[in-house]
Amino acid sequence: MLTRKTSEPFWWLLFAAGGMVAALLVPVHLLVQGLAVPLGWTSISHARMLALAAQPLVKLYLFALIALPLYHWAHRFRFILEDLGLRGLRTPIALLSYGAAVLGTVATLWVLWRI
Amino acid sequence: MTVPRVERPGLYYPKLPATWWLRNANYFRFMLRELSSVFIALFLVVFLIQLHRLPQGPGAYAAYLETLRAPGWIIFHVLALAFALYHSVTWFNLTGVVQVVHLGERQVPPRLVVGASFALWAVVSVVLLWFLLRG
Amino acid sequence: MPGDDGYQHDLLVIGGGGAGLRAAIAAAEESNRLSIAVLSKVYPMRSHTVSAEGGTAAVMRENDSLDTHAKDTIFGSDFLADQDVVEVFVKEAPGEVIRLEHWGCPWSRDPDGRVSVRPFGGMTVNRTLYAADKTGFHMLHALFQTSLKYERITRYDEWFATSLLLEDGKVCGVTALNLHDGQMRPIVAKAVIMCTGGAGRIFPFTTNAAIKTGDGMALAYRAGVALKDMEFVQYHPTGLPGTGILITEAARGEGGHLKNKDGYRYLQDYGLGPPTDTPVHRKMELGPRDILSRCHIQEHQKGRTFDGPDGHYVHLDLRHLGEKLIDKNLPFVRELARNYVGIDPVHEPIPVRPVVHYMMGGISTDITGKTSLDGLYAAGEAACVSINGANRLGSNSLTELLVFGARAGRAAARHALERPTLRSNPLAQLASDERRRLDQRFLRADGREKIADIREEMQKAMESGCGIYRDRATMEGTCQTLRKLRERFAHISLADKDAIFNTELIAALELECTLDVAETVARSALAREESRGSHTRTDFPKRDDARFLKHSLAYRTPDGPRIEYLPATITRWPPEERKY
Amino acid sequence: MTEETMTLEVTRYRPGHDREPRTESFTVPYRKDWVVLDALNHIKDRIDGTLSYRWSCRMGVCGSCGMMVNGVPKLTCAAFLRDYRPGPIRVGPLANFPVIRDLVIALDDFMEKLRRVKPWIIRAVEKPVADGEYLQTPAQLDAYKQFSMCINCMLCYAACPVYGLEPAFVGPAAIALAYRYNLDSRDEGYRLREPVLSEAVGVWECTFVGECSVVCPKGVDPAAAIQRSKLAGATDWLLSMIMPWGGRR
Repeated sequence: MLTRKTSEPFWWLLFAAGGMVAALLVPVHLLVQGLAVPLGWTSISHARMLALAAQPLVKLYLFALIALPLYHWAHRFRFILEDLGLRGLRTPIALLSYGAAVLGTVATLWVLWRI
Repeated sequence: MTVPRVERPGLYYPKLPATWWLRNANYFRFMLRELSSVFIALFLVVFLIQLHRLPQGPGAYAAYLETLRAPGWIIFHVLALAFALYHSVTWFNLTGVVQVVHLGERQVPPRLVVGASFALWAVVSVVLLWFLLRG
Repeated sequence: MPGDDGYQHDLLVIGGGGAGLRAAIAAAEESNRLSIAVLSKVYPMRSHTVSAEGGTAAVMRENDSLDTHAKDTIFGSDFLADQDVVEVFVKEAPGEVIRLEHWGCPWSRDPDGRVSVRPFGGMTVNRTLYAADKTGFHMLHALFQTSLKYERITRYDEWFATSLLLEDGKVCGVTALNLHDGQMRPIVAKAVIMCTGGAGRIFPFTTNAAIKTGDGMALAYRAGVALKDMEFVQYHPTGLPGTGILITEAARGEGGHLKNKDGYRYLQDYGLGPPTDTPVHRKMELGPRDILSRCHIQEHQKGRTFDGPDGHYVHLDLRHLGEKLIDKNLPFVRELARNYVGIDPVHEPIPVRPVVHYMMGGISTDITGKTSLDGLYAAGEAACVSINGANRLGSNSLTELLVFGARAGRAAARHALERPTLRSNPLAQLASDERRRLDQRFLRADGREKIADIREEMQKAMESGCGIYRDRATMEGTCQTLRKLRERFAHISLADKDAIFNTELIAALELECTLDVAETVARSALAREESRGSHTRTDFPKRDDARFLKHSLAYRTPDGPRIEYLPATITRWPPEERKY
Repeated sequence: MTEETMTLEVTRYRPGHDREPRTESFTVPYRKDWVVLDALNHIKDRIDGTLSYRWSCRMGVCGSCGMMVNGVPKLTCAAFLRDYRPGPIRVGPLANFPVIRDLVIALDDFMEKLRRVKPWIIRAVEKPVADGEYLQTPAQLDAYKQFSMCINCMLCYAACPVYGLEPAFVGPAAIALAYRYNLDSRDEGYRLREPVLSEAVGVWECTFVGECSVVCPKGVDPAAAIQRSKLAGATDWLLSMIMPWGGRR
């Protein structure tokens, strides 16, 4: 396992990458998939979605889009809890947060694999 | 990991309460900024489930889309979009401070770096929007 | 921090400003066998060196020479500087500023990477190195941070030295009060260096920080050491009205103009002309400080200054320099003017008036920083090694604290190495005696006098008697007032009886020091019946080399200072009329 | 004629007598050119000589007089009464520090941390003084100048919730000064400072609240120094992982 000294830069790099991906890409996806499609302003057919998602390059894109911001979340969530005074539980909080992100990564890989 | 502080007698050691972030507007905005990551992550989980429904056929996929039409989900997505935008704005403002860009010997002023980040965001968003909506 | 075996060192520096830190580092480099301590009533980076702005003088360029720097300094001093000391000073100056560069001081640079130099008042060439207009701040922090790498330098931060300990006529340490616990302790040392700065706070209107109360001068004076040339008090011509905050001479070095209320560059009426657009060395605004301050008063007497709620003032106009130059070389001037008088010098002229700035006099030392008391050394503004004479040139004081801080550090280190180890046991008794003296004096007394009242009256008396222009009658009045205040001080009452961080007790101790120092200033000034440099008497308007080409020495007696004299050393520059 | 006045609510703490700080109100004359420090001096000289606080240069450069003014860390020599009218003004000791007495805080913790980050020029070989200065272009000077402006006033620590929660955190000013030397073209000490900055309570502890840079009276921007140190540390780590020679630079 990574020691604390070397693991911090590792998680921080993932956090930074995730933050950048989230800042650049997430708003548009949210607008289209979260609001435009459900409210009927536009529609994307199942066939087109499936065709798109089956392409390897798009899969790579989707992987980055979903997995990296999970580390961004994990990092910030960990420090929110610490900043709220849960310093005594630092190690379990870190394990839980980053663990969830790793799980999410595995899940993303599995979902994309099956498409 | 936390090293307990040795307290000297006579001194008064103030304790920072867990509600410190309600003490000033900047702290509160910081907390909102950090909280944005939760909404972004939740949206991505929703998206992941949507992708999971994709190979299960048009029926399952449509059913899932139908769930997202519920007012609760709409409210969630409005909120999430607001947080996502807040994240983007704060992120680009801050990266301008963190990332030192040099042109030759001179440092590019952070304001220019920030401006360039926002321009990049706009271009990427437009391209993405065109790609998603063209069919 | 000190161990259980007490507070024993080879070398003790009192004061953690530029001179004190330079001395401590010099001693640490002189020998790695020495235990060195720096004791200061404030954390070192709070010392007043931090407020110096304009720069530090040293011969750095091909168009300059040691002789010119020496001559400018001696001429500026109105021939009261000791010329052998000045020669050593200018010779060692370049090495010292380079050493500071090696220690990280962020000197402003020329495009080719060399340290930049700017013009300064009374200098014939550009020889003032600078770090924008925060030179003192950067020098102090570079020295302080560099001092941190020497593990053998122990610090006593926020300790106040209350007396020198003597044994068989030799200095063997101090008694000092630790502000944090209120305890008085003896700190034993084979050599003590006083680097406690000046005493501008004997005046009401000064650029000096609150801490500049002449503590080290008073301690040495009480131990029998003479205070030399105390009558010479420098007024800086450009302070902000009201607060007395310094607007650096560099503002004029960069090309700023002094204008009266008619917008006229009045200095041309006082033999400093002709006015030119670009600054000319030693002319107009680049004249020496004593002359410029007198011009201001005369201009006021002609009714050509502005009148404000904080007294008369003139304008320092920087507008023609442009925003770019001001932001590059004078950013602190802009910051101070904006914050404290609400004026942006890019668009408006800054109101300025003369303000007490520097004590040329101080603890009398020889060329190595040694005093007449065995084991006691001094450097910086607290000392008078006699390079400044009757008027210091701007930017020589930062250099002085480097050159003579280092010299005192080395000399004291050698002295400490030669001296046998001292025993601290009998000294503990002395410390408890000192504690008892303070308690009786301040904490148990049921007096009626307030610190602030005595301080204000002292300051008023000093301003009226020992200002820019002086005469016998008012100075005699000042001397009498100071005597009376001394009696009143005996009846002082403190509200604060606590031990921990008792700043009122410190204020009382400081006040006692300022009273001692103020008296030496007034009595030395009264005795000097001539006008020389910063000491200008309306009843003796001419310089009198026949009677007064000599240093005054003020010795303590129960009835006030006794004044003696010591001839000034003249080597290669015979006195001549001082004209710019 | 009645004089205009203002009320100061000052935090008092008397060690050995008070178990925790309390507030005391003082009425002082209002002058438009007075700063909070002038009002405190008025209290000390004329109303209550027992009030304890630090001050010295009263021109914003010695760093002594930092206090909480209405809950915000400020240099009291630069906080004008006129900006807080009609009052009252709350004046307290800097937050997050142990209080020695009244408005005086203990800063030995910072002094120790400052020494630990080695804020001095480190070189493999020192140039003899006789060989003159190290050359440094104005651009090389500009690279670190901003971070050399720190006056150690401690306002950044008082603004930092991370320091409030974790006193072992090296903190804004000390990291900014370490960064200042790392950026100096004359310095070769990066490798020696790196372990302090990358330790458990070094740069990684910072969550970039950013308030340190907001309250800094000298425009140092310690938050930027910390984030850039993280970036440098992470880049180093990455190189050490993927490069056969371990990414030494």
